[in-house]
Order: sequence, then structure tokens, then C-alpha cells
Amino acid sequence: MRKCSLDKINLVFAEIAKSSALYLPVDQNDGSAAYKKWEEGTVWSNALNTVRSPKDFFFPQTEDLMKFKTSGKNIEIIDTRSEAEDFVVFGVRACDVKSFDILDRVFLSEHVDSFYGSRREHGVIVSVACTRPSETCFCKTFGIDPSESAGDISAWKTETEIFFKANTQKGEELLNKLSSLTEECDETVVNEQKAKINAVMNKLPLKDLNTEAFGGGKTNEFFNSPLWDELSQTCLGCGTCTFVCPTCQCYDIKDFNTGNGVIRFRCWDSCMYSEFTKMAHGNNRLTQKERFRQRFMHKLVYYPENNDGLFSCVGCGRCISKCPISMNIVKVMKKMGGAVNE
Amino acid sequence: MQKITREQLIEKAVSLLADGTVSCVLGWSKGEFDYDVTPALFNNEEELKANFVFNDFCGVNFSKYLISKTNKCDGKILVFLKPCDTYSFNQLLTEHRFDREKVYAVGIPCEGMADIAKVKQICGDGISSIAFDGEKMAVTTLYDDAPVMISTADVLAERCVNCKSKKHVAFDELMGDEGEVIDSNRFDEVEKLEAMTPDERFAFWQNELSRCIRCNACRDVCPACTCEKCVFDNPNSGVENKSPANSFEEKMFHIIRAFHVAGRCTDCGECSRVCPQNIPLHLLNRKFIKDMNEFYGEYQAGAEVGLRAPLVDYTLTDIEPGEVFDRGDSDA
Amino acid sequence: MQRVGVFVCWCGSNIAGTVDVEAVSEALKSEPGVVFSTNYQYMCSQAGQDMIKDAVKEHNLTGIVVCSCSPRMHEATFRKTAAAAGLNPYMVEIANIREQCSWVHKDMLTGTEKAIILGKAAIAKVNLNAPLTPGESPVTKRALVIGGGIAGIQTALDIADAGFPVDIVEKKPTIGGKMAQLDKTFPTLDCAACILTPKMVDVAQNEKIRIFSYSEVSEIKGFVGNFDVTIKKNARFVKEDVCTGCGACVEKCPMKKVPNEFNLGMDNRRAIYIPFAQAVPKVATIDPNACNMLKNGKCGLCARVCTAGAIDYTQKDEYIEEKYGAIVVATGFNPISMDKFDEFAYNQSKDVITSLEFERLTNAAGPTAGKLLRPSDGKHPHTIVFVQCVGSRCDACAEKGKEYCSKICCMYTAKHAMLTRDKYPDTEVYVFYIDVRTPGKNFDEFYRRAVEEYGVKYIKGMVGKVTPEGDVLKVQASDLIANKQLHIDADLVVLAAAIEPDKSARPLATMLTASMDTNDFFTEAHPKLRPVESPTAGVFLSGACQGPKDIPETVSQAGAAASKVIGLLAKDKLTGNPCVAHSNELMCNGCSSCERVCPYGAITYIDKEFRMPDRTTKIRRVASVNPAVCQGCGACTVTCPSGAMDLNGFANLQIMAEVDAICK
Amino acid sequence: MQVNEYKPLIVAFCCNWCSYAGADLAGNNRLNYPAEVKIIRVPCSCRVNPMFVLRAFQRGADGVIICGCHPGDCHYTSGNYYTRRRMAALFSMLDYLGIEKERTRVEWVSAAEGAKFAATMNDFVEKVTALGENKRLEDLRCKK
Repeated sequence: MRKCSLDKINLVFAEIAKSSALYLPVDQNDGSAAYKKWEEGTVWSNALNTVRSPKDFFFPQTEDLMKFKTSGKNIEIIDTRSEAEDFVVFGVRACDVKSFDILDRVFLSEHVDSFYGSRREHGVIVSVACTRPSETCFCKTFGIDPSESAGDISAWKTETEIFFKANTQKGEELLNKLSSLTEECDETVVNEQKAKINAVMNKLPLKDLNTEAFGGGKTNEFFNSPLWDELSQTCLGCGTCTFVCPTCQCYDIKDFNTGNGVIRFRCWDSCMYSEFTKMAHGNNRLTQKERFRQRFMHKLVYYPENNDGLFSCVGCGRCISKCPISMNIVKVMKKMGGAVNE
Repeated sequence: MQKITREQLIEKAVSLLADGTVSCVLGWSKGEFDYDVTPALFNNEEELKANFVFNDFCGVNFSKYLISKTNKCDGKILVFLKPCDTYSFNQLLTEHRFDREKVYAVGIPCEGMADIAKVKQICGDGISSIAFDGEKMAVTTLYDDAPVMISTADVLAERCVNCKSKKHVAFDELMGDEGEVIDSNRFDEVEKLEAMTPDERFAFWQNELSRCIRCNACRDVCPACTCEKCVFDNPNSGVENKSPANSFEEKMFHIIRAFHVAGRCTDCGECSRVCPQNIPLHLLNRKFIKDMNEFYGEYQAGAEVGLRAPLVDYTLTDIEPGEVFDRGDSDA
Repeated sequence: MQRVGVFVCWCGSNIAGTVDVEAVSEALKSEPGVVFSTNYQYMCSQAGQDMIKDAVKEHNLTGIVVCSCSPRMHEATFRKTAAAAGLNPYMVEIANIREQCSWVHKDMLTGTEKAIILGKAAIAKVNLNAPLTPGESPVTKRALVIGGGIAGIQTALDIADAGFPVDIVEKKPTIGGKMAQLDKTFPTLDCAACILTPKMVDVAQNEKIRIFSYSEVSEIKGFVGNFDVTIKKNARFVKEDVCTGCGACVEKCPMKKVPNEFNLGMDNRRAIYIPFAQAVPKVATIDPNACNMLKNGKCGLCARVCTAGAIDYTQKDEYIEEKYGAIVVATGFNPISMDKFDEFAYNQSKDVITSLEFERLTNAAGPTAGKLLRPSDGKHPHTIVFVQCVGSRCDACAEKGKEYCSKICCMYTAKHAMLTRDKYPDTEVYVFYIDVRTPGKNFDEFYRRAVEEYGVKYIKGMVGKVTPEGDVLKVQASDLIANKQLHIDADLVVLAAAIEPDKSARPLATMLTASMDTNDFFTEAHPKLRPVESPTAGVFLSGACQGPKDIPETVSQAGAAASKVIGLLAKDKLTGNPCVAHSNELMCNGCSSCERVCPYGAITYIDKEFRMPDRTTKIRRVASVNPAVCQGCGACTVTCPSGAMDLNGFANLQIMAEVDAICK
Repeated sequence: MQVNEYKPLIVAFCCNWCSYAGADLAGNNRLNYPAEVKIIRVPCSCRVNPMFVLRAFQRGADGVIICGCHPGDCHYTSGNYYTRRRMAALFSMLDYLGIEKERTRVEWVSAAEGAKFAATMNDFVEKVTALGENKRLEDLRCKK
């Protein structure tokens, strides 16, 4: 474990930025935080988390796959790949770090998504423990410990200092680069931190939310539940929840005709959209209720079924704070879970 | 603190359900936190008593729901409308979007709704409870033992700070007293922008719109965006797109959306309320409103049913497109 | 995917001169959808058209792009060609590489470059074209003629002659128009009345013709074959069907001092009057501004003397609604006002008159019973100065007068001069002219007779000033040929005032949605090939409303207009323009925006039952377009937020494809 | 032909009845205007959807001009009145977003005004050339 004084944090950033692009949460003028590329003068945000999750770094909202150049009736195919740059994502919260595992299982298992894959390879993740969890946090529900965040490097922040612990080879290498700026230290302070955080975690309004009712093999239990009507009745069908979600991984592949060629790109899609997974025969989820159900069934039943019980929600709370009508997974879990427990 | 209380509204709803005037109620349902409310349909007294809430966070404009919900429940549907909601209500009727006969509209007074983001800016994250108390709200967080007293006026949503009207322009029944149209300052921000140089304006919007993630929340919540199929979802429209691939598409979406609702937008402010990226979308709509007021005379969409919107009307002596610039911005 | 054939026209050297047609047809070969591309000297020629027909068969083309002159020129031609080749005519697109390319660009390289791009745009569009079939609408077999001058009369007679009912609307109490005011007509010098009045009688007696005199058109709706017109019949306070035109009332009317407009105010008429002896209808009319009875209920003499009991002081304006298949505009002309021409002292001296006033002075039925006497003192004038081009052929910047030549002045002035010298050889007659324009059968001979046989003094030059002094008019003028100033003491000065379209023409044009030129003359559909048709279908032009004309020209144009109308009315059905709007019911919100911007009221709404995704059904209000009424402007398509409303032939995707191709 | 000289791309929407005919007349009278101007024929100026205007900019146009009959002379009586309002609103909005106002224009050109058409195009091209490339409403994907 190494530590450094927070006054030197910008030197740390500068050092990292020397060898690779560095991204970290920065305050925006609207009061929220967003990941920005670090350059001299950039200030690391104190915000608990960003509106957009760091999944953008590995699975960007839009990404060109290839380009067809057409001249008259001739077509030439051009490789447009550009994801081979080393980068460091700094200040990722435990929940978001966990989301990468969930995405990995989708993109890196059978039929590896090489775009996602190479971004993962080139990315180093420096996580940081939560100092001030929000009422919307429920990561514990999914067995995530915000005081012990994973990633290539874990970090803990106190009023005055920041502590680093490397968890991976990549992490080691990066930490070594910082050796001149950091000093070896024991874990006492960090342990105090952990204790503090856990104390707060036990006060959170959503602390008792549990997943018992859900998981693989529960399809029939929930799929036809009458409760979906009620839960989805005022859903607007917008994509906010899916686009701020760190684990939503659905995308669409589209062609854009530039006039002198075609760019084939992929972009995020949302199961909340009426056009989602539209096929030749039309849509297979005809109503908002079915689309709404799909999202939560996926997170709470289908995904765990295919991924050894791992839920595809990390309890970051983004959807809770951003949904225009504040309908969210917590409400679904309580309603559904409660329903089956009775 | 709202003048009208949850209990009064429940009482009203229950009586209307009881005498068969309505068969269901469109209202606010309590959520996980004190500021957390979800629009919901209530079918009976029990549901109302259990979940109906009304407080300073009930900003949702119900008007648009009437399009779908009037078909959902047989018999009339009771809808509680704040003054600004009634304008959307009228506009939708003007466009024949729902059956007036299937709605029983109760106008309720509104003291302005709070914006939780503003609350959190004052007392920080981790809110454990909010107690409403007169002009103030007592906010307790996980991190301080004593509640922080915040005056509601300091945390009003932008649209309420610049409230354009406390007058109900449509209702079957009015609770509380008749309000008045307010001479608001809602165009000040627009004027500030107009006064900037084109470069400054461009920089401003570039920065704002670059945050757009095309979640479509602004569109899907908008009472004017009621198209059976939006051109941006329609693969045959030629302009369909799912995500803003670049700054052009960000602008394209928001310009066209603003243009499509121009003359129909009642300035209810829902778009800005729901934007997860806090883009001040109302500044686009208000620009159109302000322009049309200046070019073609004062016009408030939804003020009455059946009004002819400026863009589907004309006079022989309208301003020429070339002349619209000779205002505001310094270099004109 | 279409199979498109591209045909590049040289138009002789018109296109080939600045566009490398070979390169164009070559470049367009490789465009998507194109399976055949060639070029030829004259695509519009029979050989060219055959080339297209053959290509269609040989390469079984589904779409045709012709790179040639403006579609306004030959689109129709090539559509026919396509049809002849068994293709839907609307699968043809024209790339305008002449008017909008080869003719405006000098450099071969740029010309060729642009021609290729225009070609690409046309190809991009035709790739999205769909076969269109025009809708049909019935034809109301009745014509409306607006204006009862010689133009309107001739048109009405010819149409009626073909067996179709015609209505004439004339705003004056009688038909006859300007010609009825003329004395003799050039170049034959036969009297106007003698040839006009019989025609007026024919009109009156023709059972196919209805005359709405003292009436105006107040509203026009509908479209070719189906116009709905409202005619305002002004109250004349005399029952037309009862009045015998005996004139007893006029005799007795005590209001004797009403300026007589028929004689251009050179004498007076009564408050109740019949404009002239041969008026048609020969019915009295009460002038409400002059009649005491109508103004303050005192008098009522006419009612008492009218044995037929035709007087009706309570008569109200009457509105008649009638359907018509075709409308002929024959609103005619008027001399321009002389107010702005102070140099000629028109407003200072009664003895400075216009040519039309001169006509009345020399007319046997005129204020002087045909004797040429000065309006001021009734003396016989011994020196008369005629001034030509008063207000005609002025330069654009001049704040008064017209740019155009009024065309008839040279001839009627020659006529006036000749007649004067003929009747009163003792008068000196001067004619000041810029040019003497005498094109037309026997025109120049006529003018020369005036000069050679009748000794009219023609002086090339303009009158600078006329100053009334005592009972003479000091005329100051310049003789450009002798290059000297002239001073003439004249007894009478006659101004050949320019003529302009009647003031009623402009509002009428708006009602008809027919276009006008900057001088308020109606524009024709084509200056050479369709001179008697307005661009607005079903509206035809007769006489001076389209441009200055003399009587023979007017009559022949009137006949031409009539034949066009007959051709239209002879049809039972009209095949409309298929490029009309249509609404996609699945996307229509029923919001009514389109209905509000439609200038033709072509959009109505129906409640339709739809199957919802969740298998319920929902009644929704959706727009439907009447293709017979829709004229295809496209206003609705832009006002429709969902894009449910689109336009055949100019669809959103087609226009965007053109944009894309151009911006490539 | 100078290679490096900047030539703007102008899309001109012309109504079939007046402006397109005006453009033809310009041709008939051999009145020159830059070849950068490419005309798209529409039945009426009111057929021009703001989406077309943005589309043109997206695809690389540097200026968009809409020509219609003079107010009052619309072949469809009222079409150009709607054009006037729509484009006034749209242009004002584009200006509000900081897009150069000189890039968009509406002109009324009658069938008789071939000279005005040519003059208008010359002037418009000149103004847009002075502005240079359209950067603020461009879509880089569409650039060659």
C-alpha cells in the first residue's frame, strides 16, 4: 500500500498523463460530474459519481465498425478501428468497477467483441472507495463493497491523503510509475476509512433490499406477473435508465450513408424503445409493458441464469435519480420480490 | 409547501370515485424517498390512502398521459392539473389527441415545485428525509444529525421561478381560488443569449448539446411530442437516428424537435426537468415562443382550445426571414 | 432497384457548346441504378424520342432521366414518350442542363461538372420515383366570362355557339365596353357601333348566354372544371325583367346634373339612366349616389311614371352562386390618369383631352352629336395638336407612365387626324410622335394616307409643355428632324394616353390564383405557345387584360380563348395532376395542422379504427386528402410533425436524395 | 481551373412556378451566375422542410437559399406566406445557435425576374464565399 498527500494529486495525474491518456470525474457547470480527459488545471470532482457511467470508455455510445467507400458501382471496404490507445480511468466507484465484470461476460465470452476487448486491454482502472454514499445507493444488495473497490488499482481518499493498492499487473506497473510521488504505508488509516464507509452503508434507506426472490430459473414466476402492468403503466419509454446504466449493453448496428460511402457503426440501443430488436416481421415486444418487463427480467432473471447467478445490476442508483417518472429497479424488486415472498 | 393538501385531494378523488363521476384517478404515488413520486393510476380509496402523495416534488405534467390512459380505463378518468398543465391539456384538445368526454379535470393550485438537484446542491447527497413545513423544508441527510432548513423558494425548479401563469385555463372543477396569468421573466435567459456574439452563442450551445445522450426523455415526456411515430424513430423518414453520432446530429435532433413543437409548445418545462444531463432545452422552445410573440403578436399555446398556431397562420405583411436578425445580437 | 436509362441531349450546340455531353453520359453510366446511358443531338426530336423508346424496350428500363432543357419545356414531351414506351410517365425525371447550366456557365469544365451533378440528382430522385396515376374529376359544362367588352362578347358568343351555356359578368349597367364608346375603327373606318351593337344584340338573344350586368365576381372557389363562383348583382333599383327600357323615367328624372361616365364626364346624365341607346340589357339603372329618393326618400318620380312598375327602391344587392367548368378573364383596359402629366395642362384646360374623349366628341351619339367642338367654349377648333406616347414607353425609373408601348395609339391617332382633316379641311392637324408603329394589315398604308392624302403634319418629337393662355393653348415642342423648337398656338390638344389593365383585374387575379406581371396584365401560360391560357388551370385570357390589343387582335384572341374553353368543356372528365399529397394513416396524429394550411380545403378527417399492438382496437382521427382538390403545393407536408403527410412526385425522401446527390 | 481556390456549395430550392422559371429566364438571357449554385425544383417554396435545409448543411452545403413567388403571387395563393413564417423562425433559431446567418436566405423571385435571380445568386455566393466553409453545421462523416 502506498499513499500520497492530496496536495500532490495533480502531480500524480500529470505523471500518469505522461504515458497515457487519463480520464477522471470533473465537475460540470450544471453541478453534475462527468469523465473528462485530464490536462493541466483539471480538478478531480468530489461528486459521488458521474451521470454517465465509465462503461463509455470500453463500450462507447457510438462506434464506427467499418466504412464502405462507393465510387459509381465499385465498393471498397475501409478499416476504421481506432481503439488501440492506452488510457487510465481514475476515480471509478466500486459499483462501476463491478459493471465491467458484467460487461466482460457479454463481450469477452464466446465470440469476443474485439472492439470492447482491445479497449479493456488498453485501459487501466483506478477505483476509489466511496466517501459519501447517497440514499440512492444499493450496491450492497449485489454484494459490492464500496469500501473495498476492485479495479487495477484501488484507492482510498481521506481529507488529506489518498492511498493506493495495486490489484493487478497493470496496476503494479502504473503504481511503480508513481513511486517517486508516493510513499509506502500501512493500512491503519484505510481500515478506519472502510469502517466509516460501512457504518454509513448500514444507515442507507435501501440497505435491506435483497435479491433472494430473483435469479436464474425464475422466468415463469415473474414473466406473467400481473404486477408488470401496474409497474410499467406510466413508463414514458425513454432510454434514460438504459443509457445511464453501467451494465446495459444492448446495441444496434446501423449504416449511415455519407453520400460518398457508407459508415457501418454501432450505437447503444434501449429495450425501452419501440424499435428495439425490430425484425423483418416487426417488433417482438409490442407494448411498453413488454419492453419494461424485458429490462428488469434481463437484469434480475435472464442474466443471472446465464452467468452463474450474477445479477446485471450494480446498485449505482443512476436510474433512480434520473428516471423522469422515478420508476426504477428498486421499486420493481420490492414489488415483485414482495409479491413472490407472500 | 403547497396550499392544497394530500388529504383534500384524496377526499376529492374518493368522492368522485364514489359518486361514479370517474372510474380511476391519475395522480402521484409515493416512492422510496420523500422527494420521490411516480405518476400512477389509482382505482379505489384503499390505493389512494396507501400511496397517493402530494408535495413540493409533484412536478409531473399529467396531460400527455390522457392520450393513452383515456383508452385504458372505462368511464371517466380524474386528472389533477396544475395551472401550467392545463395549457398542455388545451393544446392536446386543440390537436384532437384525446377525448374530452373521458376526462374529469380538477384544477389544483400550485405554489411552484421544488427541484431535488437544487436541494442536494445545498445539503449534499444522502438525503434520509424531507419534512415539509410551511415555506420551508427540513432536509435530514445521513451525514448531519440536525436537519437543514431550506426555504422552498430557494430550490424552486427553473420553470416555477419563471412561472408564466397561475391561472387554470381548463377544468371541470377548481380547487382553491382562481389564479392569474403572471408577467414572468422567462425570456431573460433567451435575451442574454441573443445579446451574445454568434461565436459565444455557438460555444454555449455546443457545450450544452454535446452532453445529449439521446435518451429521448425530453421528447417522450413532452406533451407536444405526441406523434404516433416520431420522425427520429421512423426508418423511412430519412432522418431517423438512435444516438447522436456527432455534434451535427445533436443539433439536428434538438432543432427539429423544437421546430416541430414551435407554436404548440406551452412552455411547461418538462423537457428541462427530465433531461438527465441538465441541458436547458426550454431555452430552445422559449426562443421560438419569444420570436413568434415578437414577429406575429403575443401567442400562448393552449390558452384556449382551437387557437391557430402562428406557424399555421400568416398575414400579408409578415416580417421577412432576412429581417429577423436585426435584433438582439451585437453584430447584426 | 430501378433500371434507369440516362439520355443526355446536346440541344444542338445549346448544351454541347458548354457541356461535354459525351463525358456526362459516360460519368452517369456508373451511377446506382443506371443500366444505360447515351447522348444525342436533339432528344426532343422524333429520332431522339424513338431512341428513348427503343432503349426502354431493349434494356427494360423502369426509369428515365433526360438531361436536357428545362422540365418546364419538355417534361411533358418525355413523359409522353415514356408512356408510348409502356412506362409510367411519372418515371421520368429531367436534369435541367440547358437553362440552368450550359446557358449560364461559360467554361466547358465547370459546365460539364455541374451537368454531371444535376444528372446524378435526377438519377437519385428517379430511383425513388413510383408510378403515379392521375385522379379524375368531373367538368361542369358552363363557362363564366368576366367582362362584357368586345373580348367578352366574342368569347361568350363563340362558346355559346358550340352549345355550352355561358354567363357574362359585367360591372357596368351594359355590356359593350370601350368599343361602344368609339366612333370609327381603323384601318377600315367603319363605325364601331355598327359592327358592335349587332353582336350585343346577338348576346342578348342567345338563350345559352346569361348577362349579369351591373354585377361583380365576389368569390371564386374550386379548381379547373369545378369552380364555385359567387356573383354579386348590385342593386340597380329597377326590376330588370320588368323594365322595357322605354326611357320615360329618364325623361322625368329631376336630377339632371350627374356627370355622364359614358361620355367621360363631358356631359351629364340623370340619376336614373340608360348608358346609351343600344345598351344591353336595355334597362334603366338608378345611381344611388345621385338619386334623392334613395338618399333621403324625397322624389319617387320615376316610380310614378313607370307604367311597367319596374322601379324598386328597396332592391338589395343579390348574391348568386353558380358552378363553372372554365373562367375567361376579359376585364379589358382603361386609359391611365393624366393627373401626373401636368406639362400637358390636362387638368388646367378643358381643351386638353384624351383620345378617348376625342372619340366621344366626334361620335354622332356623343356630347356634341358628332360635331367637333371645343369642350371649353363649343367653338370649332382650327389647330389641333395630337401628342402620342403620353405615358407609354416611359423609362422604368420615371415615377409616372408605363414602360410598355400601348400599341393602339399610333393607329387611332392617325385615324383621328385623318377624320378631322376629312370633315374639316380648314383645320391644321399636328401629330407629335416618337416613332410611328404601324405593323398590321393595311396599317402603314392607312398612316401614309393620313400624311400624304390628308396632309396631317407628322412631327418626330415630343411636346414639352402646353400652357393655356386666354383661349389658346401654347404648345411648346421640339422637332427632332429639323432639330428646332416649335411654338404652336393650338385650339385643342389631344393626348394619346397609355392604356393600363382595369383596376378590377388585380383582386380578381388573387381570387383566381392566376399570376400577373408587374404591370398587372395577366400572364399567359406560355408567351408563344399558350397565349390565351393562364398558368392556373381552367382560367383563360381574352383581350386587353393580357396586354394592349386592337380590336381585330382582341376578337381573334377572344375566339382562341373560346376554343380553349370549348375544348375543356367538351371533356366529361378531367384527369388531374397525380402529384398530390397523401397521408399515411398509421403515422397521422389527426392534429389538424395540415388542414389549417391547405389553401384548397382538400384535407378532411375521418375516424378510423386501428388495431393496437396490444391487440386492442382504437378509433383514431386521421387526415384524408381529396386528390381532385389537392393541387400539390406541399404546405401540409412541412406542417406535419410526424411526416405522415407526403407529396407524390416530390416526396421527402426524393428531395433529400437530390440534396445528397448535389452535396456529394 | 484553380485547384486550391475555395468554392462554396450552394443548394437553391426554387418553386416551380416563379423562381424556377426565373432561373430558366436567367438562362434564356444568358445571365451568368456561379456553377456552385445547384437548383432543386419544388412545387412551392412551402414544400421546403427545415429538415431539407439542415440535411443540405449536413451533406456539405455551405449555403442554402429558398426562392419562391413574391408574397401575394403564390401559385397556390398562400404557400409562400407559410414559407416566410417557417423560415423566419428557423433562420432565427439557427442564428440563436450561433450558425452564421449569411448561410441561409429566402428570396422572392418571379418568373419575370431572370436578372434578379442571377444577381441574387451572385450576391449569395459572394457572401458565402466570404464566410468560408460551413463548420458549424457540418457532419464530418459526410466530408470527402
